[in-house]
Amino acid sequence: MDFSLSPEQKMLAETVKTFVKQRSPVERFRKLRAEQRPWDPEMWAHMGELGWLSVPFSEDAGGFGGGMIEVAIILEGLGKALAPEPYLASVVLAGSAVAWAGNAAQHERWLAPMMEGTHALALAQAERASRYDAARPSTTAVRDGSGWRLSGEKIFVLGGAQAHAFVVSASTPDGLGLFVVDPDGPGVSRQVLRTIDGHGAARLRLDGASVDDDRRLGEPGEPAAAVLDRVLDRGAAGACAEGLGVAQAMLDMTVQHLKDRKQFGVPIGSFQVLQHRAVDMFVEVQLLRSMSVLASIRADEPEVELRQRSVSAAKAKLGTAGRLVSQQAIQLHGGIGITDEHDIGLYFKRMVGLDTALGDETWHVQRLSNLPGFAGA
Amino acid sequence: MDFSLSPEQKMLAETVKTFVKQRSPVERFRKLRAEQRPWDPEMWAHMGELGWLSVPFSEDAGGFGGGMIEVAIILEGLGKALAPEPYLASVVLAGSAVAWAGNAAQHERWLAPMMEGTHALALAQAERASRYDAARPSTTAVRDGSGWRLSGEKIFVLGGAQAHAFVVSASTPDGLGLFVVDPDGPGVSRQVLRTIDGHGAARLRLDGASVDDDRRLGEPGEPAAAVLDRVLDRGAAGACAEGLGVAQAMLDMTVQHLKDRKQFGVPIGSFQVLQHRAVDMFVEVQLLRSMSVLASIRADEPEVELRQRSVSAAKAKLGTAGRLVSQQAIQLHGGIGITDEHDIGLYFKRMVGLDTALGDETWHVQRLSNLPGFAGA
Amino acid sequence: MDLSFSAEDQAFAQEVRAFLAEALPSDIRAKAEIDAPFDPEETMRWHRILFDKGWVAPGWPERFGGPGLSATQRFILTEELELAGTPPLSPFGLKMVGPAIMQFGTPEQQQRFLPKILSGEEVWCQGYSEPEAGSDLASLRCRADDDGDHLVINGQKTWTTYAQYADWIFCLVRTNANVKQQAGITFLLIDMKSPGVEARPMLTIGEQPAFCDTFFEDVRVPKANVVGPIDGGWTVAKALLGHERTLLAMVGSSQRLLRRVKRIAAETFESGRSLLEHPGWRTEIARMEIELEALQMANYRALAGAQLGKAPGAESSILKLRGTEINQQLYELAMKVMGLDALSWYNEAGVVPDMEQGVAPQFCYARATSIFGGSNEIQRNIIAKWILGLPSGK
Amino acid sequence: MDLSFSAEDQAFAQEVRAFLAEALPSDIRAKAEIDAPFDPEETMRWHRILFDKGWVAPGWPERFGGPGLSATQRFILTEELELAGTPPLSPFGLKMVGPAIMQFGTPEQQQRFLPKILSGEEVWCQGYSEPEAGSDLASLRCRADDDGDHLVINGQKTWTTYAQYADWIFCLVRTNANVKQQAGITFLLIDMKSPGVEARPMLTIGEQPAFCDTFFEDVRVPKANVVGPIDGGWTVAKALLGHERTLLAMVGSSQRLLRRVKRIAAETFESGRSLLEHPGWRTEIARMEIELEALQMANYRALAGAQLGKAPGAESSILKLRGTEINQQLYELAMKVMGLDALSWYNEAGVVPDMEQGVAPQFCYARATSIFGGSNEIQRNIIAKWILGLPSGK
Repeated sequence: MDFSLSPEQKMLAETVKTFVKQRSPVERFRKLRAEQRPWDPEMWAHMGELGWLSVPFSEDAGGFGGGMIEVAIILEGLGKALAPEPYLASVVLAGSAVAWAGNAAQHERWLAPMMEGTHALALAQAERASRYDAARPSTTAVRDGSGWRLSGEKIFVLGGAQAHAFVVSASTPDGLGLFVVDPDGPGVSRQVLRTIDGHGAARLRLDGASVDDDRRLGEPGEPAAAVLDRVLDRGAAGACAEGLGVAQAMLDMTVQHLKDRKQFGVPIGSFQVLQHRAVDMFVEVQLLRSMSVLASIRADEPEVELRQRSVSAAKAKLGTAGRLVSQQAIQLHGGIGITDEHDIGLYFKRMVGLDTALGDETWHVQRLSNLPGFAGA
Repeated sequence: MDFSLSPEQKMLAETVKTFVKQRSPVERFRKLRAEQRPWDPEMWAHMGELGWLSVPFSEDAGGFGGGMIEVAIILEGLGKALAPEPYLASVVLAGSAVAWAGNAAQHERWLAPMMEGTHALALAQAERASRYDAARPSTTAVRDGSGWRLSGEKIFVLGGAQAHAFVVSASTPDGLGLFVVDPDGPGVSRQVLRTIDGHGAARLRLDGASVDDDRRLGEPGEPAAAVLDRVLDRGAAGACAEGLGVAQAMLDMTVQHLKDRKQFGVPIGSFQVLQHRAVDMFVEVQLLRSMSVLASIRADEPEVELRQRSVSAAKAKLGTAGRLVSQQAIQLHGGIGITDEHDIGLYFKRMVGLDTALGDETWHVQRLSNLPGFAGA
Repeated sequence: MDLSFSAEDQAFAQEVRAFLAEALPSDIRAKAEIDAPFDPEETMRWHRILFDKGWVAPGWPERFGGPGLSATQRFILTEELELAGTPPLSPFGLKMVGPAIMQFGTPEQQQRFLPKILSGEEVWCQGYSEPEAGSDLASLRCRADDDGDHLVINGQKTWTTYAQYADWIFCLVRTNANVKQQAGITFLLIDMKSPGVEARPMLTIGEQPAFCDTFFEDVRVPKANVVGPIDGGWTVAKALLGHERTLLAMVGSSQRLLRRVKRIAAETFESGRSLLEHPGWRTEIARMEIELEALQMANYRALAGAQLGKAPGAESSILKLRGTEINQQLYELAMKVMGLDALSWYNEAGVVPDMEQGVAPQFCYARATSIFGGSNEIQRNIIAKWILGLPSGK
Repeated sequence: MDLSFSAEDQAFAQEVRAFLAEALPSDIRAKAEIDAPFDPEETMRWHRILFDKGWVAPGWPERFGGPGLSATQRFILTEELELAGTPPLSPFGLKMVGPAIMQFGTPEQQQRFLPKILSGEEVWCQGYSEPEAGSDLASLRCRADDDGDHLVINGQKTWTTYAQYADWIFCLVRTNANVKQQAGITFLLIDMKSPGVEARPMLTIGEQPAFCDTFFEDVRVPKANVVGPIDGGWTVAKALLGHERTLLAMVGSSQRLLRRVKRIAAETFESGRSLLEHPGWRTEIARMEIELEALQMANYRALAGAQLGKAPGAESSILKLRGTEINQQLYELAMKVMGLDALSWYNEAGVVPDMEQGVAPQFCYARATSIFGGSNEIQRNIIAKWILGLPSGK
């Protein structure tokens, strides 16, 4: 049992820290948000140069063969600074889907430009009627000559505002299929969304959109449903890591505020009630950190039930810890905490986004409680 | 809208207060508990003399025609002092069942000696398989000549240790029936239970116990099920009132302890964290008081859904408020709080008993949420 | 004890509902039905309608233009307005400076200011908090220098809600720096059009422009605008705090919010079943309903006490505390029920169900309720000291 | 990062399990399976079996008779023993006074006391708290007067767990009343058979005779029994506190309790369906399982740090806090699941399912875990000050 980082991982953590400090402080996000820009493509390209966008993909697919530990290091750093580039959406979710379900030609076509940082991808799986359950999309793909016609609506595509291509889940006659859809193609309409946390997202409507056969990832009959399930677990683990960064930043800002802010002639951090509140935040951040580690280690675990159990436990913990930490962060900041001009509110709202996306606390608790081993354990 | 007590009610409250202080301080309960005696029959007789045991019964049935407001005044006072006489069990539960379902002869036979304080009754409805749901007992009553044979097991009969007669619910060919059973009769066995709160209870086993027809309350075909439902709502409302007394006493003792106990050279009540904890207890007691009033007013409400909604809301609140108040009472008392010799632990355990009996928080929340008006409201 | 209203009071409730059915403008009603936020024009339009009816200030004595309602009728009126979702009127004139002027003002001040508060001709805001004086209000520094007939004001106020729309501001200012903090404070009425006053709107975390930083630079204010004695403002301010407790319970607003949660749950599906039909969600909603019912009963008890002329007692001190907590929890539940739709933010119609567009920003701004109006920590300090009698100190 | 154990460590875990399968006496195993409380005879019998195996003091250095296990192996051993539900050994000798004597004692003290702690020949208890000195331990008053070669003890200790079965007690006593509180305290070993010592057992709210009031009247103790310098006992006591944090996380014990909750839920029926099949109960249990999993991960992280020789860090400070909270919540859940059966109290067999007889008393006594060993309020004070660096004061 070992929780220490390898020398390479330590170096990566150092690079991320420096990068965020020098190139992507919170002010950068604030400025983009004011301009209603979901990201900075140059920053994305820069992340590509640093190799970050290739981290979790196998060397066969042109990646670095890293794992979720490395991804978590990057996401925690991005979370701390609210960097809005769609690392979670494009690399972890859509990228993993292409990497795992796609063939070599598909890797070359969609994964390669993403890893270089010239393109971004997004995974379109959420639908209104199915809530967080991605297994049975009501979006359909029907055969049309040598290709497919896709119809349906995806309500909230993470990173969908800036994506150059969408990986879309749809029900086909041979089970769940994953298709790469061009947002500018015929029958496809993208509506960019404004979001609570200012991160990019979109709705995607498919009105009999025509899709060539080589845009279907993998071969018919392959279990794309299992791939999607794995992809979403990677995504949930990634959300935990990014959420950990967000929570840690809120804790640090709040403790600093308690030391700096004076009322009644003393720092407010000398009031016992506020001290204990800060301790409760600290406890939850520690537990969330432990669970984020667990999720990273288990996200690529081959034994499915063990993977699902660990990831759902961690994502559920993100919900409870995130809620306590972000609510108390606002409360302990007092009046300035509810102004748009103070950063703490931006973190509060980002936590809402991460808690909700990819299955909220309730959904993951239910998933865990329905695993076969739950009653037997 | 008026929450003030009538002059008669104020006088009753005053009498109860004086009685409890002079005749039934907590030490009396402690002594009975040490002797493993569930009650003091003389005290019961004295309550009969004071007329308390006749309060909620109609004048036709020989009672005073009072209502649940008066009952709540008495129960709150008994709760404050942990008086173990089975007022809730014998008067509110079993007494109401006999009063409402029984005929004049049955009133004379069982209600009259109970009101005089020479006898106590108990309602045997809880069974292991049905948890808190009393509607479909697995105890059966089958015809046997002009009488009945009862078979089944009641797992936790409140006040069953000291009862002279049991009102037993059983499924009959014509619906739910209520029978008055002699605990010493053939085929009947009573096992006195020790309980967490030291109040009297028993299991009752019926092995084809023979019961004459005049021991069936009311006439076949009458809706005894509806009577039982009303009786149990009265009981739940009564538990709220007694629980309010318990909670109020714990709050008062705890606030006093915070003022008296010194550590680090100051009263511990000067520590802000403990102050706020006491405030949280205070808030919950205030809310419980409000809900106990609601339950008393609505317990005899003819509109069934309104009655059930109010009583269930109040009983559920007893669960949440009781838990917070009693746990914090122990915590704020510190080490002495977990000794058997300090009274606070007796209150803690009584609250567990009242919270669990007659449907716990979960059960009442579910009942409320399943009322037809819930989704429509 | 009795939970019902008298026949007379029931008739009054009927009258209020009939009035609402008729007098509430249809555009405002449409917004009320979907819980959309109201803009100041709509709020003031509704203010004038209530003024015309005589109901704009239910709590005011008749000699100052109040309607002469009983405590129960005032309660009924407030509850019916809240349940109908009518625009909440600005409390700064009607509930705060108005009563202060009645209690502490000169006859001239009463004549000058009260009628225009009632009619809505003059809109007020509040200048209490400063960047360095929040929970510790008495440490305020906004300075008022004596200059003969005038005071000259320099300093800054913050969280001045809707100052950008206000005609007047009532302020606590420091007139004496050489005495103990509370003793050197004066309660002052300032015309927002005075030279040197500037209100800079700020956004909340819900991105509503709900309050301002307000700056004063050599602002000259006639001494005739001082309410109570110079250096005696703390007494005036403290008296005001007592007026608001039941206001802050937000029972009616939370009841509408609970209905809204149920409506959203009925329209949100999972595995082919609405969330409102799902036992897990039902019990979660039911638990909130029970807490809200308990709050409402506590509110009733406070009202019944007021009816009998009692000073607000123990039961009313908890109203702000629990009222704000429950309101926040209900918004949280609304967000959970909405799921991914909750992440949508001021999007054009059709992105999420139209009626629920406002949930996310309102959820965010609801975090303010436990901070403003005396933070919930301050409320607990007050209860610990004044009701439980615990020793102050550590 | 890696969550798995090395092959060597896995083999060790296998060895522990094999030992347990063979060496745990069947009567103790039967009690362990139903989570019945153990009596002192059973605990000491198991102590001696572990002593014979060499595993009774996994943390002791080899030169004092410890087994020379790695940090991971110590952890595995502890976890396996907890999971098997073996009797928890008294910590007062093995985890508290033993390490204190190793660190601060003279070679003579080490030779005199340590072997008999290991073998179980001498049983210890702890005399720290007094009726007036609980959270404020330094204010203790039990007096030790100098009388040449001896100290003469007068005073009272309380919460002396299992003092009625102990041969020795280690005490903090006041040797100097004229200096600052912490400076006048001495750490002293007292033979319980000394004239003038009396231990009076008290019952807990679970009605277990778990601790005593212990009285000292003119008890003569040789100065050779002072550990560390006279007046230097506070340093010894503080060093002891560090030893226990992971102990207090109670992970293994809570895991068994969770299994027990599930077992009860599987055997408890409502409307013909076991509670464990009921989605509402499943999610409630699952939420506890997730919190426990998070605690266990935090515990692993603390262990992994210890393996690398790091001082206990931030992750370990939370263990006592969350460990006790979770344990209490699990007992609460067990009670809820049991329903009316939970109200039964030390009844003869058959009244409630035999295996669950102990739940109610244990639920009651579990309230002690957040009070003893440094109350959770004190733990939060410590984290606020020493980890978050918040200013002390108000």
